Amino acid sequence: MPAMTSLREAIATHVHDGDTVCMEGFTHLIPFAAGHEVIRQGRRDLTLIRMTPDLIYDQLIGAGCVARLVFSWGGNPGVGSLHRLRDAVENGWPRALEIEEHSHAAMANAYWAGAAGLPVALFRGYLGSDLPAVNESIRFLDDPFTGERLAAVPAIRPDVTVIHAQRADREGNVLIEGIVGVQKEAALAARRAVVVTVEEIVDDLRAPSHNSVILPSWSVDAIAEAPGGAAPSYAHGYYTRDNAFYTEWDAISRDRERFRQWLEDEVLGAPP
Amino acid sequence: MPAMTSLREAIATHVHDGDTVCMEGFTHLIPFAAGHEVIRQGRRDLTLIRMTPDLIYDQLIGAGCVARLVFSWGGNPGVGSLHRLRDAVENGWPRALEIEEHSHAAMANAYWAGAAGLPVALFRGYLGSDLPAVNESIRFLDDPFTGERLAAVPAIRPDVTVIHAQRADREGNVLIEGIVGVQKEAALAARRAVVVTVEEIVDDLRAPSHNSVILPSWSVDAIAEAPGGAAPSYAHGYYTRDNAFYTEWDAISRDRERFRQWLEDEVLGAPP
Amino acid sequence: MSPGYTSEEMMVVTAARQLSSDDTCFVGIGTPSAACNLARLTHSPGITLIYESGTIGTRPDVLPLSIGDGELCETALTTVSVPEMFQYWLQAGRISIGFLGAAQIDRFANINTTVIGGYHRPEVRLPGGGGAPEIASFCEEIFVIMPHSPRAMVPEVDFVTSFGFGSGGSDRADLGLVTQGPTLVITDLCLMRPDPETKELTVASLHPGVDREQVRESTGWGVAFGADLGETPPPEQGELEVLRDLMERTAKAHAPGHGREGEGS
Amino acid sequence: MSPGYTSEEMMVVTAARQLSSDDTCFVGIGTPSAACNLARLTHSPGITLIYESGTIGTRPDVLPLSIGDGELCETALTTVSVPEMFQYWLQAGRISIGFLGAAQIDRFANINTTVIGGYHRPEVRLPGGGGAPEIASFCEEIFVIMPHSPRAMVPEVDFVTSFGFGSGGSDRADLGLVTQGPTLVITDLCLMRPDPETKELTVASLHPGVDREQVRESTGWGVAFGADLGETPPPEQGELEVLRDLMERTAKAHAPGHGREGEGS
Repeated sequence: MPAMTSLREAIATHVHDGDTVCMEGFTHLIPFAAGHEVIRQGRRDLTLIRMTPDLIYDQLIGAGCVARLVFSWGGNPGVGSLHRLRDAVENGWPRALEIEEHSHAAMANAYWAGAAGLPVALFRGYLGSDLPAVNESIRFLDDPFTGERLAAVPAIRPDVTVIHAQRADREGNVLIEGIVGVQKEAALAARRAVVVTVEEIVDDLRAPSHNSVILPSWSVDAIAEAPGGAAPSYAHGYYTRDNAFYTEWDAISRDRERFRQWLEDEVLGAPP
Repeated sequence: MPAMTSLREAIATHVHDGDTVCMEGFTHLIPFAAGHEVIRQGRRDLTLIRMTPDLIYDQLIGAGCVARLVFSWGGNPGVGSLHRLRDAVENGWPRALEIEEHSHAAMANAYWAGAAGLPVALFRGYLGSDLPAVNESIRFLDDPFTGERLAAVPAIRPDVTVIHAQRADREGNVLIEGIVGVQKEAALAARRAVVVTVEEIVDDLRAPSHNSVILPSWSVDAIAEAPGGAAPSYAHGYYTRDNAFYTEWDAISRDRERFRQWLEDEVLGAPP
Repeated sequence: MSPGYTSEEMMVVTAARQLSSDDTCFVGIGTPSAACNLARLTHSPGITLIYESGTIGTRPDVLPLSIGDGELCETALTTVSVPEMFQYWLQAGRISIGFLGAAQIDRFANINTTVIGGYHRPEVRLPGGGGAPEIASFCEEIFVIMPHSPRAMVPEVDFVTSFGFGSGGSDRADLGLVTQGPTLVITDLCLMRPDPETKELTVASLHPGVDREQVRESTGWGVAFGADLGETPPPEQGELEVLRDLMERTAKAHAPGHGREGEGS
Repeated sequence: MSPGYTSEEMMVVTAARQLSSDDTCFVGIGTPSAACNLARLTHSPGITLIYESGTIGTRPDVLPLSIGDGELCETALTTVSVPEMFQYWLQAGRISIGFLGAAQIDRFANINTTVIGGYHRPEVRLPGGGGAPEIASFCEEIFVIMPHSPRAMVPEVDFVTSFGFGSGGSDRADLGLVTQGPTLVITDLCLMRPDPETKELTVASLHPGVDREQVRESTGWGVAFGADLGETPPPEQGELEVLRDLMERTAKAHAPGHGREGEGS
């Protein structure tokens, strides 16, 4: 049974300086509230893993929390660049950022392998791409039956996974619905802890189907109620994506000073 | 869009002598009606693949349709042996039966690889077991990152997969609910054709969730309405398992003559 | 004098007592299923029961006859696909206790459920491994439940379906396995545990009314008895009542002609 | 004289016309999404649209702004996990058409969306590959949509994110790829197709009002023109109306302050 706790307590207990952390959510259910709490608690030297870094990782990078980023698509969806990510990669501001770059297929398979307790993910991929030349965690091996050359990447096994979900029941079982992304895999791949923020904690999980995507309570370490915790991304059934903020972020993040001010006003100075 | 057709037509069109066929269903939704139609049409020299052969494969083997069986657990669940399978293995009656034997984990992974278009499934398994010594399609290879020794089996890629599902809509989309087994994987692994029998064809699929297990119409080749088509196994939401018949089968199948009579009365002489 | 319970009840109650609310059990049909549900209905209401058909956290009102009864799905927290069950849940090491039966087990707890005799011309063709080879490798501990007989408890199994301790000693760790393997064998005569060093199955306690000679005669190797050999505590009345209620409900539900309706869809 | 449509509309309509009801398309945000939905709303109502967020058979009423808008899920036949999308649907070769954009494309249709300049000290750090490397390998055909400019259409890309035809000829087949690769490049000036032998991108048709010189000036290599060079048919009024309605609905739905409610749960 997970600890039913505050967001502040959940992050303080489970996310430490130097950790490897996955905060996942494929456009949907991105754990913004939890990411902001990591910034407020001043975590440093994190390795962050995420297929699509999105605004939340741009903010963590700009706030100086991140030493290393593992990702496969680093843009502001439908808008353009992640300027804090670019500033870190191109200019080392506010600190140098090491990157490990994959394709989506590689990361999806690596999460899958992590969830499945396999050390490695084997897939068809990276054929003819230059990515294997700049990422030494991409290798190839031959299928022992057909001889086909297959790509191999190590399983993703973060110290901590942080996700946002629609709801949890009072036993700590968690329901994820709609675009479920890689959240279940990211949670099951965690070595040390799984932190889940939810829109609400309820008596009845109201799972729509026998086959709903559910994390059993014993696979989760901490649950914190955080209504609106995925905004400006969205929580299906609760609220929609704040597309205007995604657009606005382009201007905020382009300028270091404006970003710093935003961070001060909206994150550091805001209550969890 | 699949052909919406009769069971007779679906089997005649897609299941040929010498084919490799998967009829899947993990206790639930076993395609008995379709299996009986294969017997009636007198198919021969089939390679049948199925994790748990169950009564349906016992009947196909006893009827002389099968040259080769790939399986991982060949019993009558909760009752005992599959006597027709044993008679074929132990005495070559009504014909010799070649077997390829795996563990559930191996077959589940091999179906998964087949569905994923991978030639091989890599998993942790078969450690210390004698099965690799008697099954040359089990090999081992070393993870290029950690050096861990992993088991490898070829993907399952049948010519034809036959499954039973709760319902299809008039476009040919198929819904599977409850204990979903490996049916989706078996269907997606088929090289040539996917045949689905359903309890009913409906205007509205009534999928309970955005994340329901659904085979899109364009991944299916033929759909035949076959109410009760999973009996004596069950169809969740429609009818329950006929446990008494599973018990009764033990006596029917122990005796070659009694089995032949049963086959005559209940399958060969029965309309599709 | 009859002890007031059957040897099957003795096995079930003994197995149930080994479990706690913290356990996640990979449950097989029959005695393991009875034991796990008895534990759930008595001292371990929080126990998580997982059946290889994909049902997680299931709380059946009656025992299933097959590993994939509708009852298991209807009362489960969620039901996943069979590949997911073997990949995300078993292989990843999330199960604390796996129950296995055996046609044969040997002195080093290797299990045979494949063939009696040679593989290619068997005397008896058994159902085969099913989930067992990987259950034996990836559950933290394995409990084996089986009746005690010299034909079943053999010096060396005809075929290793599921690896226990190999030839004993460090064989298991040498294979790269990090789980404990078969830590407990529950028979109708006694409890056996592997010797901490040699890994040979050793009698840990005798069931009430059973003596050493009976166990010796029923074991196919020169079986050793633990230094602190005790008597297995007999079932208590409360346990027997809950178990018998469960079995009665189960028999009634599965009686021919008694259709338990699937839920409406 | 204005042609009565924009160059963006020309690209979208031209792309839509390449599609049919039998296609299963892996759809990207922006022009590809507009083209695929225009095809669905006009001549190809049966087309299957798949977005990498996991939505299969989606029929959005308005275009999504992100690859994972709730609208995509609400109108989909079903939504699967992202690993399943890449494993069962893309890698297994079930998608007929994949759309890709490009910051750079070269004469052999190799695509760069990673960096301009060197990888380790880039002049411009682009978003990266995302799904593109495997989309390029496993969809039966790839359509590339991008504006035409000499900075974008280069002799050789700075970084091969997604493989097209390598150095041309049989390079693609030699890698073991059985799919056709980029069969069509749609720009604001023309359509380009790979030469059947050399695989060099060759102009197949010029958009209305565009001449060869314009294309030559906008292409970073000495671009060749097909022998049967024609004019790309302009958008028809009916197509433009459906497209403009779609874009208007989309703009309205995504206007700030206009909350589209998620469905009740």
